Amino acid sequence: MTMPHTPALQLQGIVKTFPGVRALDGVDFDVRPGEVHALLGENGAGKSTLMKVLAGMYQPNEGRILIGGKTVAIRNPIEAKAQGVVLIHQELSLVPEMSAAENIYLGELPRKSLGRVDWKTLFAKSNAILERLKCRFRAEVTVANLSIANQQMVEIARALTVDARVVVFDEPTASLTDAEKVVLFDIITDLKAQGVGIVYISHRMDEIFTLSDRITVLRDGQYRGTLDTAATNEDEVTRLMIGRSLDLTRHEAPPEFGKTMLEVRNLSCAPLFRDISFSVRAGEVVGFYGLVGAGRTEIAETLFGLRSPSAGEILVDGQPVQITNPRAAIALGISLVPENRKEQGLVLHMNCRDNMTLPQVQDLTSGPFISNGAEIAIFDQYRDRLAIKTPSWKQSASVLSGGNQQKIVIGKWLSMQPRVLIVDEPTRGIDVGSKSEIHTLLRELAAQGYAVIVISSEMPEVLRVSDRIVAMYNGRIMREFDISEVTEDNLVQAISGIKAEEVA
Amino acid sequence: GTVALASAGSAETVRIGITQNNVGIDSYQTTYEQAFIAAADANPNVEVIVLDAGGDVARQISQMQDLIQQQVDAIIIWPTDGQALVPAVRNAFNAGIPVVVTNSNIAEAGMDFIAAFSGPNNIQQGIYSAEMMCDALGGEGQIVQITGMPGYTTAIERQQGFDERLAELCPGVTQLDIQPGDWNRERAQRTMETFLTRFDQIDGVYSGDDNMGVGALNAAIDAGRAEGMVFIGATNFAVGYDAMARGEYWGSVYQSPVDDAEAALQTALDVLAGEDVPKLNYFDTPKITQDNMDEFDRPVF
Amino acid sequence: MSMFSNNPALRWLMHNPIWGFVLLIFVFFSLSADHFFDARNLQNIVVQTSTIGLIALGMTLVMINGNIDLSVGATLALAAAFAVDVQSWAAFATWGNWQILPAVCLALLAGIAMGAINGFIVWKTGVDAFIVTLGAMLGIRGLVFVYTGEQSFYAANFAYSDFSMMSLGPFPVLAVIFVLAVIAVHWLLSRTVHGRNTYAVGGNREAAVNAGIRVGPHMMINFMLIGFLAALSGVLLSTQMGAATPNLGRDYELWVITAVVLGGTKLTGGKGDIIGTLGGVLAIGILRNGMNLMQVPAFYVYVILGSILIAVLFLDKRFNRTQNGGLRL
Amino acid sequence: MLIARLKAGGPTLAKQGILVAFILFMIVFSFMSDRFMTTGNVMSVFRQATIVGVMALGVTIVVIGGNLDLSVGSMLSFATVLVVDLHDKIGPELAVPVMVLATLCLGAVNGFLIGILRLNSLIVTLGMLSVIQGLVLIYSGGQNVDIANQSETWFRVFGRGAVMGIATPIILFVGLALFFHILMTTTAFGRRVHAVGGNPVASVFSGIPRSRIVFLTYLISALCVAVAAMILGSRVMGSQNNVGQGYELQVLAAVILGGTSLLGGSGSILRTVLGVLMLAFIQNGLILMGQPYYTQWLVTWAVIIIAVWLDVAAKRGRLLSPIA
Ligand SMILES: Nc1ncnc2c1ncn2[C@@H]1O[C@H](COP(=O)(O)OP(=O)(O)OP(=O)(O)O)[C@@H](O)[C@H]1O
Ligand SMILES: Nc1ncnc2c1ncn2[C@@H]1O[C@H](COP(=O)(O)OP(=O)(O)OP(=O)(O)O)[C@@H](O)[C@H]1O
Ligand SMILES: [Mg+2]
Ligand SMILES: [Mg+2]
Repeated sequence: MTMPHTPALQLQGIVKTFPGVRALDGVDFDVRPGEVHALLGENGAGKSTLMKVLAGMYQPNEGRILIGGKTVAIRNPIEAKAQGVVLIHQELSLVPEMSAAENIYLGELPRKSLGRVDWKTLFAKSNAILERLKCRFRAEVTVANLSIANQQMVEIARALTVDARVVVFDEPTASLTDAEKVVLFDIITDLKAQGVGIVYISHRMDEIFTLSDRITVLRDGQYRGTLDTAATNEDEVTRLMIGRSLDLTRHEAPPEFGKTMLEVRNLSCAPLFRDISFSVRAGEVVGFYGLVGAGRTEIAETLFGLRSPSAGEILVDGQPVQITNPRAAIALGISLVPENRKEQGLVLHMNCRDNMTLPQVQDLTSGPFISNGAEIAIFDQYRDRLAIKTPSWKQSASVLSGGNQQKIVIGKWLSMQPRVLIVDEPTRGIDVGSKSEIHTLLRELAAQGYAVIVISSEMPEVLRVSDRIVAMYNGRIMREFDISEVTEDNLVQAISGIKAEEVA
Repeated sequence: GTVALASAGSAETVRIGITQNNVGIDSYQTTYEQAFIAAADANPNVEVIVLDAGGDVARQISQMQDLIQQQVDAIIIWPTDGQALVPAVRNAFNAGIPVVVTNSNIAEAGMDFIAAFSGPNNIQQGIYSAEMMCDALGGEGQIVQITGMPGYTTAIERQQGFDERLAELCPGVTQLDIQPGDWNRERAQRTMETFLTRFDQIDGVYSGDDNMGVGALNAAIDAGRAEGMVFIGATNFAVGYDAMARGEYWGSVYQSPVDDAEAALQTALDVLAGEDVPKLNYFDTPKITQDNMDEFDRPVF
Repeated sequence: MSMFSNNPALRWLMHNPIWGFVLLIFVFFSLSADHFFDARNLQNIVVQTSTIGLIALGMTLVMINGNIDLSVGATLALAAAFAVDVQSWAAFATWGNWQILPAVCLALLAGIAMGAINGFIVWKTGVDAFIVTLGAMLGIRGLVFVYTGEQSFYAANFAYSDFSMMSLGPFPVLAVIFVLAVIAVHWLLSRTVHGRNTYAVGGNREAAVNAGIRVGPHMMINFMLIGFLAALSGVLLSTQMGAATPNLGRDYELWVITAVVLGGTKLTGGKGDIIGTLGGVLAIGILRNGMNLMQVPAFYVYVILGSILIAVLFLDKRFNRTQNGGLRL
Repeated sequence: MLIARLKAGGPTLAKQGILVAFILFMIVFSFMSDRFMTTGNVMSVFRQATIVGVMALGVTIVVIGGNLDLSVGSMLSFATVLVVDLHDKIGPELAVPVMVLATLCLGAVNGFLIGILRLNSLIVTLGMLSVIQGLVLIYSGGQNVDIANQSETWFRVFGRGAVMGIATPIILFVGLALFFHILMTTTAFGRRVHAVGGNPVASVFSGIPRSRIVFLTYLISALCVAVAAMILGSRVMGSQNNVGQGYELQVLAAVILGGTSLLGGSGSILRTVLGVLMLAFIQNGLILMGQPYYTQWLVTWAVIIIAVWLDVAAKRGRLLSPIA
């Protein structure tokens, strides 16, 4: 590779260890002015850690950082910003009770005399940035009142507060709608044109291939190489990342399904969703597709007894049922793998086994005591079946990588032997390897006679796993597709609010 | 301060406010309050406002302010702290309201601002206890002392009277240690248990009141060492009286909350009536021992 | 609900239910207690409130910060002891009334120092502030007893206790100091960078760290502020007493926390304001004063205060029920 | 060097830090006072520790469940006054069950407000502290209560009896500690309490009846208070209205010393027992050395902070906190 520019920033031989983990093991990385450099790797490969070293949040054990050819020490985030290095965090890093403007300038509020905040300047500057981002809210609003997507935009707005040399986006699109993604990509292009170097981290190959100029791959904290995007393809990158290729074909629909396991008639929960009717049969995977905020999660929560519907009925096995709490749902054979694994799925500092057996621990007893053997048997079974990577059941769930955490949650619900399995965003933030494993798993489960509902915001995902797709927009079902009739175009139209009849 | 008030005291109703130390913390204070209200009810010319500071100085100061604000005819105060209430009493004085201090006295600096003090003489009680101790031990021995809640006037004065008198009267008696029992029987019991482990020979125990004294007695009985040990208390409680009757408890100081309350009210009324009241009205708190206990009624608390 | 949300005043009350409650009891006591609605009595209420109120100002800062300080009662006692005792030091014997000045300065410094110790320990050890200050609550009280030798101190100089009786025009000087402190802390919290960072640190500590706010020193400053305010409260209380007692301020931390929480400050940090806290301390002050005037028997006062605390918490939850996004958790 | 040690021995120290501190502490104290390590003293301190200890067991469970209980002190006053007062009125056979039931009712009120209405536990139990104190005073009219016939009642067995030379309070305490230890470590209930304290939302998503679990932790806490009241009432054979005042803080200090996290989800009954004993031995040891009682507060300050610090440091693998 020839080097047309001197890099804006270089990392050389970076080593970072945590107690018991060598998160980065001699990583080299550089960003040139005016390029988008994608950083790829499995969950836990060390991408975020590398960027935190860059942003001054971690001090590397070895290695050095060069900016504009000179070695610099970056001791804290403020110093990094002063050097023109800005990091947009993977997890939202906002203060909910404060205004958008204060969040954008957090840590660097403009001052007047006596340590007073210069509100005028603050709001003027913040509003200017938000306009540039085409946001439709003002900088005065409290962040807690913004949607997740808009909160993400506030996070991104931070990058524009300084004359940046390098901006790092760590999985910025995980909770953005497509429209907002377009704005974000415009901003990135804009920054690029101004000669800013961009580091872009994502697990979505399509984004990487549309946006990036070069791709660097990490694996287990080690540097695996840098590729020119134009000169490579998904398969090569995937092999570098996980050491094998992925089978990305759509599944063959099985010839027939069993009886209807779950039926929902005119279910409403104002103002979240209205008039929802659908059914799921044994052996079938029904995909729910829509934009973030379409109300899919709320339907799942209602089916699981976490919300009270305002109208409509739910039938399990043909019998109308009242589901007033998760226990009732579990008793009816419904399981829910929730959207947010850290907050809703796991007790983080509990060990893997205990997390997995949590919903049924009161049934795994011998006498008054929990039967250790029965618990370990369940854990072993699902660890093997789902290929969960953990040294032992005693490992605390908090130290597992995202993908493995997700598998623990799935294992937890599979071990309940449900008849209806609902999975909400099963692969959010999960690397391509694990993602494909989870997809295969969902298909296998259907083949074994489970009725499966998959909620997802990723079109490739619904297209790959579903037998039928329910398209939702703004709390309503717009249209139901059989997998054989669906195309990307009519699906996109359906979820954007265009009436089914018009499409048909 | 009394000059302006001579006229207030005739036949029409007088309003008297009282702020007490900490009602409910022990039976003495509760009985006092009941006796006070009963005495006031018995007198058709008296209307009382009864307040309790809950042991908190700041709250008592607020209550003094509230009483001054209501322009009562006289204030009776049971100070939570002898020093800290001086300015509050001075305020009342400046507002022309006579103040009667009850039960435990205010500090020297406040004496000019009060109309009278009515109550037991806590220092004298300490002295009595020291004399009984000396007597019981025959002038020789090793004793321990369990005091009341640290920092409270009554506790401090009793300890002071006891320590000074004992040193002077009985140099042959040594005090091994002094620890607080917080006016609490269980805590006194615990303190005594530690004393018993620590000292092989304990001849006598002086406790700041009988409630704690009985706690100490319990500890000694449980340790099998009560035999021959002299227990002296103060403020004779019913439990102390009974223990005395059983011969387990040597002596105490008899102090009736009913007398205390009635004396306070009467002093206030006398002041309001313009009578010439002496500054210090101690009511009698005699020694009570196994020998003379028949002369006293069993305390009601 | 919609009926309420149209009127801005009512909507404000919905978000600050404590002020509605203050209004309610104010009207109630005005109607039913003879001497309640009276300029002198209202002054008394403010003066009486100032003791807990000053500490509550500091507690609001510390709690918005996501911490808590249980040692304030002991700090108050320590400062009061210094303020009264130092006056009588031989070194200042010839200073006349000026001997009060070094005494008060030393007392305030002692408060700041106690706050600094708490803050430093929280910062460097990473032990939860609840635990650190629970320890300090015992330890500082121990210091008070070591220093005072279990005795009360009194100020020989009446000028000291006269200070508490002074008035600026119609306003008692203690009330004026309290009101000034309220304004100052409100200004600090809502207008200054330090104040805004206080919300940031409590609202999302990780975000504050990521943004480069020096969280440790920042928290230490707030602990020093509460130490200062607790000491100021102790000094003012000792001027009212002309004395200091080692047991001063027992259980104050509980009342202060109660007032601050009643005022709407979140125990987990990130949310709260001085207006609410002022409502909280006034609620407690008015209740105590009103119940004194109405002669509610002491035993019932405990029950009433405790029940009201729980009831206000319940109402607050009813009115501001936005958590969980409507999920039945 | 200490840091390196901590890193190397991290996991072990994290588990046993309190035990190590406790043993060191006992060794130091036995050098300072020759009375300290005598059987008589150790047994006497152990017995004194049982009241705080039994209550600390219940509070540990409440804290593991993610809440606090500051009302145990008042509740102890309530239960003790009730059982002692009823002893002479309806006899100990009835007084004990009536007291236990009444105390459980108070626990149920806590549990209802916190578990079911989801009000903040710190403030609710603070309010209950005041309410219950008032109830005690109203009930007793502010008078002390005493048992008239102290030497004959079988009620004395709880506080003053002994079985095979071991005092009954100690047997009760150790028995309850073992029972609750087993309950918390080996049963489904214990697992669920840990889960609810560790992540209440995830627990609900796992079908755990969160409200009921929290409710039960407060019932357990009240039950422990009732047992403590039997020991206290029987030991003293009487009661003052404020007898439990301040116990809530001693109990909390013991629980914290035992390394139970106030955030909920983790903690251990057996380590709480160590915390309880440590506090009791500090109190006792200093008095044996002839120190004034308030030095005990200073020492407790230092011990709490150092013990919890080492505990936290061992868990995170470095001595100083990462806070900038
Ligand atoms: N603060 C920490 N303490 C201990 N281990 C850590 C810490 N932060 C990260 N790790 C470990 O370092 C490794 C790299 O984590 P990192 O967050 O950098 O992964 P990532 O590549 O960003 O993954 P993802 O795609 O899931 O975001 C993981 O094994 C993780 O468990
Ligand atoms: N109208 C809205 N205004 C603000 N925030 C909203 C709105 N609708 C939804 N949100 C927020 O967006 C997030 C996702 O919404 P929701 O769970 O309802 O949608 P969904 O269809 O399940 O989408 P997904 O599962 O893809 O997140 C939630 O955190 C919700 O609070
Ligand atoms: Mg990452
Ligand atoms: Mg969703």
